[in-house]
Amino acid sequence: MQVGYYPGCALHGSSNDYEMSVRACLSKLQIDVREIDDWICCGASAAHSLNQKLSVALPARTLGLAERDGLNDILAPCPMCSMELCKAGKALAEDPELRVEISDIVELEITGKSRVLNLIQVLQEFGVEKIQSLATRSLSEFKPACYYGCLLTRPPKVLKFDDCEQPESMEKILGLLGAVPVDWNFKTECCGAGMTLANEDTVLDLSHKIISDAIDHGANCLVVACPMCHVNLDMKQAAVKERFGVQRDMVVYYLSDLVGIAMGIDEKDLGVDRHYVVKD
Amino acid sequence: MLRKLQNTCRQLLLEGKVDVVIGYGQADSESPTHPVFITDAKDVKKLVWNDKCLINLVTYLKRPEIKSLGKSAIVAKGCDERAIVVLEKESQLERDSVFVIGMACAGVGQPLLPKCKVCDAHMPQVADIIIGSVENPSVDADTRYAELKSFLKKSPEERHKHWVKECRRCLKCYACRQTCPMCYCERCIVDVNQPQYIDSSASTKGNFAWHITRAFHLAGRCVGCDECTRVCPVGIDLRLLNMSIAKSAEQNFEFRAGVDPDAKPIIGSYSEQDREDFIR
Amino acid sequence: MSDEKEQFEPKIIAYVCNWCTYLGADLAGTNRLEYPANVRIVRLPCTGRIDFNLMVKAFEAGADSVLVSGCHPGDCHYTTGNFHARRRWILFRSLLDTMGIDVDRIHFTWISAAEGKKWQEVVTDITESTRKLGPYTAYQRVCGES
Amino acid sequence: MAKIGVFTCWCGENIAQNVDVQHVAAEIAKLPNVHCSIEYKYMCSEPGQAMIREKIAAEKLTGMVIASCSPHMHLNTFRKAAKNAGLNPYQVEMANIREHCSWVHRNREEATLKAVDLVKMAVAKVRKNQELVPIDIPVTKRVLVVGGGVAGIQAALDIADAGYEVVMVEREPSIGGRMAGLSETFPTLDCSQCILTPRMVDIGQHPNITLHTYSEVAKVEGFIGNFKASILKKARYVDVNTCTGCGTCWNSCPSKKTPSEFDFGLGTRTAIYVPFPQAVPAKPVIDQNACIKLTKGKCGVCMKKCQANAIDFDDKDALVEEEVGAVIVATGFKLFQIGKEQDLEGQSGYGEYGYDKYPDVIDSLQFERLASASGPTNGEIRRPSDGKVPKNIVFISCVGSRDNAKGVPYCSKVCCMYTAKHTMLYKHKVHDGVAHVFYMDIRAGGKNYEEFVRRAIEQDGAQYHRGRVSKITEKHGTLIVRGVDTLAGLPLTIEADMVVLASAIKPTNGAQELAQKLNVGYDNYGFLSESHPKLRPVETASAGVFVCGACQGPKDIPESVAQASAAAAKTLVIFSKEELTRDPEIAKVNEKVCAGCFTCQRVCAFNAIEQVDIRSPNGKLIKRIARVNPGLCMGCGTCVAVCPSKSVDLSGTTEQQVYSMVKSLT
Repeated sequence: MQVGYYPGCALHGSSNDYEMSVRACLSKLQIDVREIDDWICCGASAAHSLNQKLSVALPARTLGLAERDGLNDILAPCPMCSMELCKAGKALAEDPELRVEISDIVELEITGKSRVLNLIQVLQEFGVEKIQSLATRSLSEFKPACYYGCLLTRPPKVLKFDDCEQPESMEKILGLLGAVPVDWNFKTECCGAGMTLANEDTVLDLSHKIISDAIDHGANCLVVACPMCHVNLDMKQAAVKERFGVQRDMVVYYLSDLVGIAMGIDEKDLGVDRHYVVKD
Repeated sequence: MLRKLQNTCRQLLLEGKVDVVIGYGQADSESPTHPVFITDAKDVKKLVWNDKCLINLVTYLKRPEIKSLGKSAIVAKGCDERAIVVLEKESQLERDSVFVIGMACAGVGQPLLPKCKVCDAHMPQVADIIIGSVENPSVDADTRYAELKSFLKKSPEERHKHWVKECRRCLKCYACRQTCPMCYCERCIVDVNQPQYIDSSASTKGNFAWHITRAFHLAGRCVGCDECTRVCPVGIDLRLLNMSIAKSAEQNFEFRAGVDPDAKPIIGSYSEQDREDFIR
Repeated sequence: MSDEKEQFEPKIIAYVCNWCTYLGADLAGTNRLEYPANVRIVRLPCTGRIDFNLMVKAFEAGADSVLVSGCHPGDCHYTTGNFHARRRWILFRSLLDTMGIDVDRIHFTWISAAEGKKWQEVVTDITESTRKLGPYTAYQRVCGES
Repeated sequence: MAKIGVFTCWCGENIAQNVDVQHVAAEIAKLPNVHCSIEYKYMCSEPGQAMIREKIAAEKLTGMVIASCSPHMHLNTFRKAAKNAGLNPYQVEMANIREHCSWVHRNREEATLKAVDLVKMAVAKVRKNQELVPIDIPVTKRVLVVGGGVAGIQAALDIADAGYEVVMVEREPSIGGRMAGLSETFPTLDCSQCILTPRMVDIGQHPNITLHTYSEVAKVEGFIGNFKASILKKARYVDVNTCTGCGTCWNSCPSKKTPSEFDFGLGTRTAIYVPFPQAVPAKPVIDQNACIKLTKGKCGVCMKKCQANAIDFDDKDALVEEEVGAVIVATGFKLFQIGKEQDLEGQSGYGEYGYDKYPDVIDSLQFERLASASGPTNGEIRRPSDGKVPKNIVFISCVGSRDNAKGVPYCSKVCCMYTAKHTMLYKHKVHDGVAHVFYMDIRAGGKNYEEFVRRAIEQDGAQYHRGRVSKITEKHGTLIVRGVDTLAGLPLTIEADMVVLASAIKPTNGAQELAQKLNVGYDNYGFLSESHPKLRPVETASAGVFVCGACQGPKDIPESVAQASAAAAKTLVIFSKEELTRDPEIAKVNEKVCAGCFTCQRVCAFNAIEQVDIRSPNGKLIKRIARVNPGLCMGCGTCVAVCPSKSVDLSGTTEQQVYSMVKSLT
């Protein structure tokens, strides 16, 4: 299986541990990961508030590059990126005039047909059973609270991925690998990502709610598939602890971490040791 | 192909699967083909298959004298076959009372008939057996109606003049009607005189009305076999009229007569979304 | 020629449905809405009843314009008659266009029982536009020949 | 040789002012077949009509034209006049020289010219008129009522009391419908069963009513006055006639685990059961999926215990035929599925409310059962998870309703009222409890409705919050309801013990299929369509079929009952005559020339066209042709327009007539 790979800014910066994890995991699965040559920013939180065309053009160019290189499936491990790419793809596929105009702007022929996938979808595509067959150890000691955050399933009309309020795809994968995911409430609540710098109080409050609900429901770790979520839940956990006292440390894994661990990849190679909160 | 055709027909007749085979016969390789109606297995040698097989034999299926012969097998090209679909839709024949011998056909006539140049039915679709095999080209609508398009380049006045001229030449022989597989009315409207819909005296007026009527009565039914034009003794190109409605049907209702056996006939169905930009 | 045009009074034949447009025309009367006297109404139950042959016949009868009018979509007294009619008109117009018959002389409208005003406007407009077009000599010539 | 009389009216000055009526009369007199042409001040006046009658008799007229006002005004007047004088009323035509001429043209010359044309056209037409006689259709004075809820019950009793036979079909083992499951009803708080069950008993005992419960309509053929319905009676395994309803069987049935449909899964029932104590008929059915005997072959306790030998394990589904003259559809409603699964394209559920996830999040009908004295908790409000009495309860209205995102744009109409009722019932039972309501608007239009809601708020202290709930989560067995109070402009979180969702109202399962069988239309949401929203509210596109109750749109009990009585009245109109008289101005097929393409059948909006086989004496099929059913044809003539050979024609507006009119303008 071959996928085009769109790291986006996060995975090449603050969250390069995520990239390590994803790459290690996918190479173990012998998925041929082709980073899209000359990719640019997806526009994420900024573009759409500045200029509607720009917010389509930026991701559209990346889509165009992928099509140019004959990459039908694109993996964007950052939900923000995958959402932006999907949104652009949908817009282009539905509006021929826009397609022409944008293609002209970015100087690339874009049909908007290439599929954009998040990490979970790629694993599903590859086949959980196959992953299972490659697994060397059971994840039975892990009681993860799978945290999807705000963008992995939303907006549902654009992403058409899982149930946007009660998603279960991560639980399914980890369950099959022997983990014991807990049923909890905050799967799709906001962690405050957008405000990480602007308004830390909110972030800490929200993150605290998420972490403590996970603990309340018997989780011994959190699993995410979003760099932003990871920053807020992992990096800020100390601050949360300081502000609200209470809870015990919760290791925050990327989905690829646990899948990798199940397949016997060394935690170092997955970059788990580079998290702020580590298993003691 | 010919041998396979003859053997198939022999089989059908011997096994009593059919009572008559409607096919092409030919006096000698130079002369044009003519329809043959074979009821005795011994005569299957009379059948021919070559690029002189122009006639749309389907027109004989609607004839009572043929029906009275019993279950029939018919030799049909991909284009002819469409007429069977329409006749069935209009309950003019029971599909299982006819054994359709579909002939793979890359085009007939020397030079190639105009319809063959834009034909996308080289391979039969609904036939009970298909003899031979050729590529089925895909033809876009623009190509399909190219001739009409160029005719419509003329001004309305010129077009009107053109048809007046043609109608002056029309002999009212009604060969166009007789040969049309879709014209099966027991009493044609042109033969009604209470009221007189169409002036049947030798007047341009009557001819004009006749050709409007003939064409429109084929709305959503004409499969474009062009037999009307081929048999016209004075060579009036009636295809333009048939085409103009066919084109409109395809443009406005994504409908092509006889192509999709499951499609609703356009006369007799409607959509609330049908265009009405021309209605005040 | 020009001043002959000025005197020219177009003949307009209107096929209208009994439940909407005919009543709309009635309303125009009740409200005394004046309009040119060139139109001759043929009352039919429903636009669904109006066949293309009738339009051809109207021209043979010397009409310079034909008006076909019925209930707005969804208001058909017989629920779907006008939908079926609309579909036939779409196809018929393309045929007429190919035959070079002046489609500006065939008018389709939806006029409800409440739209007396619209009836007045439509008839006035059609009369005037036809006056400009002049008599439909092209077709009348066809009819003249034998 | 036609003898036509033409009568031109002055309408006082109305016509005469702008039209030279004498000139018109004189011009028309010149036309062939015109036997007499007369103008007069007021044709519609009694002297005017008298003159017309005299002329018809004296001149032996075979047809006449009245040149006056719109036929919509006076055609019937003059047809009557003709009839009284012995002339077939369909030999009368009118030329509208008032509304279409004198009133809209000021130029007298032009107007007169036009008037002459209009009368010429009418004369041309009447020449071709034929004598028509109204068509009589026999009527079976018997009605089929589909659905045994409060609407069906009302309609059935009204008609039965009027002395006509009623056949009632109910899908469930007992009649009663949704109302039988309700606790108290707004705005009076009288007990639902107390008012309904007597009516149910009346149905069961009425001499004019045949009741088919546990049955469905399989097929309906025919047309107004002459329907034939085949009804599928599902195997009940209990002989209703011998069964005494003593109850020994269901009290001794060992299979007790089946969730009760009547209690929406809040209680259980046995395999042989009556859905609820007051059921009509009070005879049980055996659930073949739950019965141990029918599934595993052993047991049969009920059979052994039954004194009346009413149990029959070999019972089979059976079809019964019923002939009726009219059909009333009263199939009622179901609730919008709050969970993820939807049966309608474009609708989606509420994952955020955790309806499938948390047992204490229930829908409004389930709450009705909890509040009902005969319910699974005997009327005590206890939450499903642990039977605890909820001290904090949240009601959410508009769950589905008015939510385009979920694909239900319409208002379900009754939720505001029953939610207010729910808060009251709750407070009356749990005095120290608090009832919260999240709402979008309070829609309490109706007699004593607004007052009722005020009472819930002011006297019973229901806490109303104007806003939506974004999510329901759970913590240590408590439901965390997070929403917003838009009036306070603040987010609002309530820790609740139980949540009740006022789910949108949808037509019941199978309503569309039934509609198709009856050729009745329905909207995008499956609600059956009335033929006119204002003037024909219970009639449908298919003559003789009527709708009432929630199958036509969300409705409360009073409305459903009122509509049911309306449907009954409409049915009684049909039954009031020995024969139905239908207008003869309908389509007719010339079977000699019909080629049987059946385009006419495809365009007919009234299913009035049938396929008929013409056979030779020895039964050989000669041809299949179209035939018009005079009971169904409404005379639109669309079939005529699409018939290529003009083998079908429309009496009263024949091709002959129309073409003569056009020709007269040449």
